[in-house]
Amino acid sequence: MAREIITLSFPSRLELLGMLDKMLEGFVEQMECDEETATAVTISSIEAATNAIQHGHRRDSTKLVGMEFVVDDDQLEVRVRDSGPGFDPSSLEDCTDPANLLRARGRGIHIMRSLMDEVIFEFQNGHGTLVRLRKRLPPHNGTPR
Amino acid sequence: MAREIITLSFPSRLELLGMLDKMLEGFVEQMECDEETATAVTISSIEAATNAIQHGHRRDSTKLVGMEFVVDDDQLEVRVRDSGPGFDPSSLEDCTDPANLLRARGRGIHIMRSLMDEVIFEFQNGHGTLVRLRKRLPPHNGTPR
Amino acid sequence: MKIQRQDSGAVAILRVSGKLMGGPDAEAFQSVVLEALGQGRRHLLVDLGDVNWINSTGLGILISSYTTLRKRGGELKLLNVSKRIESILMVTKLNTYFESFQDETRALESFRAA
Amino acid sequence: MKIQRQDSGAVAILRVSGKLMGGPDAEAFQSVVLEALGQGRRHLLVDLGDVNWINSTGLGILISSYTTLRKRGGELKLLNVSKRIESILMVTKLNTYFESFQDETRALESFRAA
Ligand SMILES: Nc1ncnc2c1ncn2[C@@H]1O[C@H](COP(=O)(O)OP(=O)(O)O)[C@@H](O)[C@H]1O
Ligand SMILES: Nc1ncnc2c1ncn2[C@@H]1O[C@H](COP(=O)(O)OP(=O)(O)O)[C@@H](O)[C@H]1O
Repeated sequence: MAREIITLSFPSRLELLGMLDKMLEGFVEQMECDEETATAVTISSIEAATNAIQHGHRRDSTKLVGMEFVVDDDQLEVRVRDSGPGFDPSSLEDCTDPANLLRARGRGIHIMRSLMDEVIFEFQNGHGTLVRLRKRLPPHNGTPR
Repeated sequence: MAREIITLSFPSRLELLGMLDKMLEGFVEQMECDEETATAVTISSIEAATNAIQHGHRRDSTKLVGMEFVVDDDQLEVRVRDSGPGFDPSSLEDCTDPANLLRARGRGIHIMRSLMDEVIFEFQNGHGTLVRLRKRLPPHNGTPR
Repeated sequence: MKIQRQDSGAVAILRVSGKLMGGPDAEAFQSVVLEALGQGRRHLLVDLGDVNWINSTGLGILISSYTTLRKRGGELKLLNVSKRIESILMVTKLNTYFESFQDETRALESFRAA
Repeated sequence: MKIQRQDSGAVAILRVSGKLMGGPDAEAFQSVVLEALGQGRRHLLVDLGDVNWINSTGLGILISSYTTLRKRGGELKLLNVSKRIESILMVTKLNTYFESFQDETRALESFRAA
């Protein structure tokens, strides 16, 4: 099947994450992927969107979070875009280090990296963050995903 | 609250209507609108999207259906856009006429008109159809919808 | 869409689940109906309790089956109709054709009484 | 998010439903925990069976409560953890802190045994 792209954009309000969750549920359902992939994609997409809303846009609902779901035969990529200040991914602390284990925050990116095959951050000098979450898909039976 | 717009676009495949349905479920849930409004918006949006896929794009999955959910304080408008040939809404037969009641098709637009407050079709001479589905919202208690 | 058939006298009970939305579902549904007819089930009770999703095109599937059955003196009735499907039946006035039940025993009795 | 509290000896059972995602939920959760502590419930059993939705920020709420309780010699355990929440607990290694049960009676007994 040729590449398919679904796009979504919504105001930066945490309350809209419930809608995103439902949409993802329908999305992975119709992709007919295995449960592990479904869980990984859903959880990671929500973590990335949470960060775009909270850190990228500081919950300013006039700013839009942009998402793209790019489905190819052999992989799925979720892109999450915000127009915030960006950050330095290399400076993150390890949340599974015993010293950090009981901190209330700092787990989102670790969760994405644990569940997805690849997590790429792209920054445009103060013009925003693009997170690309990739998951390889097992060979499929030929019907459209 | 200021106007909020959520946008969605997806390839013209009927299988993706399940995802749209889930997303709408999450959307009306977070709007906290009454059940009648929720049902009306969900059913009508799906009918309009079904038409965009089937009649507008003849299920050509390379063509994208575009949707916008525009939330104002006093009304909600769902816009559904395709790039198909358009049609003449004035030539539709009444599906509730006894003579037509047992036809297998021809009910989508009637359903939209029955459930929503206003249904507007806009055509751009062979460049597509835009359906605007409007529902007035009862006064709200002030928290964001 | 998935369909499971279960018979009770002259009535075939079709337990539908998933989405009912025309296209490929129409043929699958029609073939189950024809098979039931061929095996002497004149009536159809369609259980929509596990149908989370229907559109007007899916409604067309029920109407086609209704017409097929009526020609052979049979009836089509509905079981466990959700609020959403109820709304669609109301505004399309199809509730005048499709008798609908929330109780399976009563639904089956109604066929026998006819 | 909604919380219902029900006590069993020194254990406050919190039945959470809806979304657990930080922000306003954090304060609401914290105040129920402090109230239970103030009324002599040292332990917390958090029933997540009706939580359809959690993110890492929501997890932070549980961690803060865990820390609060530990300072007072109490425990926080989880009940009815879904596969999704289980996945998040695993990759963050928080399953080493949060003991988790699928059976309420057993969960309550585990507090008494301690
Ligand atoms: N989209 C983003 N824009 C700006 N900063 C971000 C973004 N995503 C993550 N960050 C930064 O990275 C840190 C770690 O993120 P994360 O691992 O998700 O944990 P948390 O969100 O709980 O802090 C955040 O605290 C924030 O400083
Ligand atoms: N987006 C569209 N593009 C082109 N034609 C359309 C579109 N929507 C509706 N139509 C036309 O209007 C007719 C009636 O539509 P509708 O009431 O939804 O019933 P149905 O889709 O079952 O035919 C369709 O058969 C089609 O000819």
